Amino acid sequence: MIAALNAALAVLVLALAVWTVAARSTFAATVGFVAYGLVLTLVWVQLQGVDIALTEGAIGGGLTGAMLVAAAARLRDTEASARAERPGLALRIAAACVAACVTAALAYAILALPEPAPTLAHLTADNIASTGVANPITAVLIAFRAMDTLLEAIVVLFAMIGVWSLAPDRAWGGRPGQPHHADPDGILAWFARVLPPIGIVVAIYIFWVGADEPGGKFQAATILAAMWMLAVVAGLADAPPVSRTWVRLALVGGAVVFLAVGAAGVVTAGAFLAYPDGYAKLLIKLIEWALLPSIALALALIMAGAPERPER
Amino acid sequence: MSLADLFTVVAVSAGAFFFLAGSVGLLRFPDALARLHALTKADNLGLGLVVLGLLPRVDGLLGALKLVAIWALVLLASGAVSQLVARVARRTGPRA
Amino acid sequence: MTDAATLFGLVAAALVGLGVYALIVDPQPLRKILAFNVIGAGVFVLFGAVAHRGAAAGWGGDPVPQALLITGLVVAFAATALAVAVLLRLHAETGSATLAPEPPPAAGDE
Amino acid sequence: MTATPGGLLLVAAVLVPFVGVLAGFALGGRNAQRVAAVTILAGAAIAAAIVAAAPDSGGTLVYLLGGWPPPLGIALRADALSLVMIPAIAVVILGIGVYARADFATPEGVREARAPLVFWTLLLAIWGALNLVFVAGEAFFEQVALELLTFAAVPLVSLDGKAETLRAALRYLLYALSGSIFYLLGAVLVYGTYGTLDIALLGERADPDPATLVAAALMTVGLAAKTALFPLHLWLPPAHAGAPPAASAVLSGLVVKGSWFLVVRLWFDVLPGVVTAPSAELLAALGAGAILVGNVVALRQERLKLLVAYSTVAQIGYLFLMFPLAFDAGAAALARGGALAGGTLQAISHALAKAAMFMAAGLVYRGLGHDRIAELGGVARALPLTVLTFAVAGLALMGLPPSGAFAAKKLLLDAAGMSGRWWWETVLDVGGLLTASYVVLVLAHALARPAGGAVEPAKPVSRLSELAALALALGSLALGFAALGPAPFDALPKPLAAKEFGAALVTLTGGAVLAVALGRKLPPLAAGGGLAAAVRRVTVPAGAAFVRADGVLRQWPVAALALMLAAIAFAATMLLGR
Repeated sequence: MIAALNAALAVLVLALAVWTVAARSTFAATVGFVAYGLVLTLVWVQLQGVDIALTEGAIGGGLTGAMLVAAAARLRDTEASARAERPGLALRIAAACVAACVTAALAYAILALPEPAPTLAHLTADNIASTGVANPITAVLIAFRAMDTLLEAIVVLFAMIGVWSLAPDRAWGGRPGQPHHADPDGILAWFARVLPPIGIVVAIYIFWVGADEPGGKFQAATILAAMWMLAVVAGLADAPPVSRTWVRLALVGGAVVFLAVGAAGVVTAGAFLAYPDGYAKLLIKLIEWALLPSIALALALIMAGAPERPER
Repeated sequence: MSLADLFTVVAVSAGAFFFLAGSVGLLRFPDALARLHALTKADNLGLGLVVLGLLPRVDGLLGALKLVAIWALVLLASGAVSQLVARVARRTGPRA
Repeated sequence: MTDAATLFGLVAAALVGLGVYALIVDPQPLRKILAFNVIGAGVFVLFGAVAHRGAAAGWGGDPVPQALLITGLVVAFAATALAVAVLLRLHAETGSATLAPEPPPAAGDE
Repeated sequence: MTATPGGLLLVAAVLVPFVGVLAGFALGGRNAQRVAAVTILAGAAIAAAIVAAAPDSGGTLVYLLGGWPPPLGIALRADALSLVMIPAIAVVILGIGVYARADFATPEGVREARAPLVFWTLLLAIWGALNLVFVAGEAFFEQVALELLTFAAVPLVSLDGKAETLRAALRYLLYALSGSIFYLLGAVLVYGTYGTLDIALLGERADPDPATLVAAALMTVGLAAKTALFPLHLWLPPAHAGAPPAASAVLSGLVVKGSWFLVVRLWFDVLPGVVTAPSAELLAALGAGAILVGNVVALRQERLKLLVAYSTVAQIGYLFLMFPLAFDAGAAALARGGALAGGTLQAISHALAKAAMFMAAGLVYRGLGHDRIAELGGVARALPLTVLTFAVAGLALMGLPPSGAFAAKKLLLDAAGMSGRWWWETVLDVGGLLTASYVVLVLAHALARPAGGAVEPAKPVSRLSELAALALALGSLALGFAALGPAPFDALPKPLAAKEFGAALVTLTGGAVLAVALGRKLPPLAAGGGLAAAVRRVTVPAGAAFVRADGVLRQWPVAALALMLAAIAFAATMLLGR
């Protein structure tokens, strides 16, 4: 039964990938990609990675998908001219051969992976008690490999600076994206009023259980960002001007707290990003609480795009 | 087979039928708005019937509430997303 | 246990191949970004399969690769966001969205 | 594995620049530049402290983040290679920071301007990311470091917002991302095989089994794509030529060294026994292709910045010549030694000289309002320091004594002689000649009489910027005095020997002949014009053929296909050689 389900999932994933690659219209391809992301969440569940399923659904399918769909809608008028650039048959055949070679080599390598598989699960289990959290992924992300997570927060910030850097000079410091208008009594505005409170509760729940069960700050931050975007699209809120001091401080706040806790570890626990005995869970919570708003804001501003409207 | 089992089978099958119908509509309908129409049927009725069918199978009120909450959340989320997609579709013309 | 890992590992290999094909032949930058994400998903699924193979200590997967995956997903999102932003700005600036380079430098001389 | 004294300095080397990014970004406006100035000084001090701390730690600094030892935790590790790169990069950053003060000051009357804020924050970002590349002890961590580097580099390409630079940035980003996804794919296979990504542990465990071979090929080409190793260089010329000069200096001098460094890490430290002699020869053959095509196409450019960008394509090629020379046939593995020392020295010399050359090109552009090589006449009189910088950087790049590239070449030639691979010697010599040819060509134009009267600078150039560029160029030229330093450099010929000057003269003369034969437009020749015209009837079409070939290779589908074919070729050669 489970094997049949897995096989069906595999076929579905491959079919959606083919659709994403081969669909004639780019808009249709992006929609296919969103579906691809959603089906992948099921694959993650089958691979016993519920944390990853949540992240994939939120970031891989959700945010990335929304961004690509919106971009495809904006770029629709360029599609006809781009088709003319399609390479000739010989090149397509060569590409197909090369792609097939890559797949074959990978498949060969995968089948040759050693048995039993090497794992760090035992090592994680032996050391997880000292972190005070029960979700091993959270323990890895914010204790054993805390530097990864610190850099991850910085990566998001760099990407956002990169997006902002694309602003026209005259719009620098202004608000990102175009203003959205919607009927204030319309159904969209109604959704934008009803959904965010629920979304915020869900986000905080996912964030809160992240210490011990699947969930965590990135998934929660994505939901928060999505709720905010909904309000923006419905015309109920607007993106803040990027020159505002509070925006800047809120964006760097999470990383600064993380760095401060890490640096304090040098004195109190003998190593950068180490936590003194007994305080690990408290400090981990502190870092996560600080990162949540910063990441949510950064994700939301990345989605909003470069500043386009100069402040008057 | 008890009455509750029968109820589950009927309701979940009916839900699955709406999912099938929604999927066919997604593939066959001519434009974005019509496809959305088909999809929302799958969400609302299809998932609703599946949840309804599963209700007798959960133990405790909390489990039942969770199921209903899932349905309600999906309704809200898909409603909002359908609105957004419809806006884009209206703005950029009828194709795709 | 490992059946699912092997199955989805092979699916991952196919996803990478599909994405590679699209990355080479599709002229539209947005489709290349999509292809990058298709390959990325394949790589992540493979990593997930590797994690699942390492299931032990009562967990369904090796938590270290699972944690790395979450980092990888976030990095891939950031990459996609930056690429889409550059593409949209290019479109706003030129009205077109093509990667075709400047016309080939004239081969003539003097 | 335990931490060593001074290990905390490695954390500081990475995080102090990042803290500078956060502070500059949060405070905004002119503060970004002030923060950058302070951070650069602090970072330089840290780099010096790291070098000073190395002897106490037995030459390798190690730090365990969070106190967790690998494989569960992540180690930062600075070996001899890192200990050379960190201070060298700090010097270049310092030079670029001084140079860029004139270009990226926030204008009067504005609280904050886009380009200065982005430049100063991302300059620090690139520095932190590079230091992370140098000290990261783990393959996944390296990938995150590389992504940080790419995300910081791409906005610098399109900093002026013109359509052409946006397109260049997009090509760069997409190609670099393709490279990194293949690197990640390889890393996944490695983890699946060994259950760790720690470089030191992998170095002990790695075997040439199927998954490792596939992984090695994928990771190598992924990194090569990010380094723009020929024929995977489609993105580099427009990206490096279109960026503002200070940004070009960062991109060409520093950023490509990050992914190159990881190739070295991968081949020498992770997989020394997995790579084979044929695969090392293949890597160097691509380098030889880069030297030939990059240099000839550089010689055919109309614009100075594009010439310098193509010269970077060629210089990247040099950095890959050391791999077969470092291959120890007896042990069937790569060995650290003279060849690696030569390659590293070359990377540093290029970082200094190439940054200086782009800075000089930028000053020429600023002074004249254009950078068309054929119209450079009189610029030597108008901007003597800048032309001197270009000349000195050129001498350093072509490997004349006492430059670092000269010493590096000697180290490589020694290794080539020992392993009987004489053909790499030819490649090195031809490369030096070709480099000499375009330097001579540019200088001949710059020194020529202007077409119409004296040239006045269209805009004043900053003297401080000129001096910063000159300092970097002189630094590269003086690196050959490493010969006075410790092993393995003490085996070098003393750079000031008479014989070496004879060789230098030959290089310069040969370069001049090549410039006459292949140059795009020649300044008026004093003598021998008829002969030159006769030669050029044959040689110019040959040069044009190189340009056409380069044009074909830089089309996206061809370059993407080349990426995959290179992966297949590497996998095949790694199988072949055992």
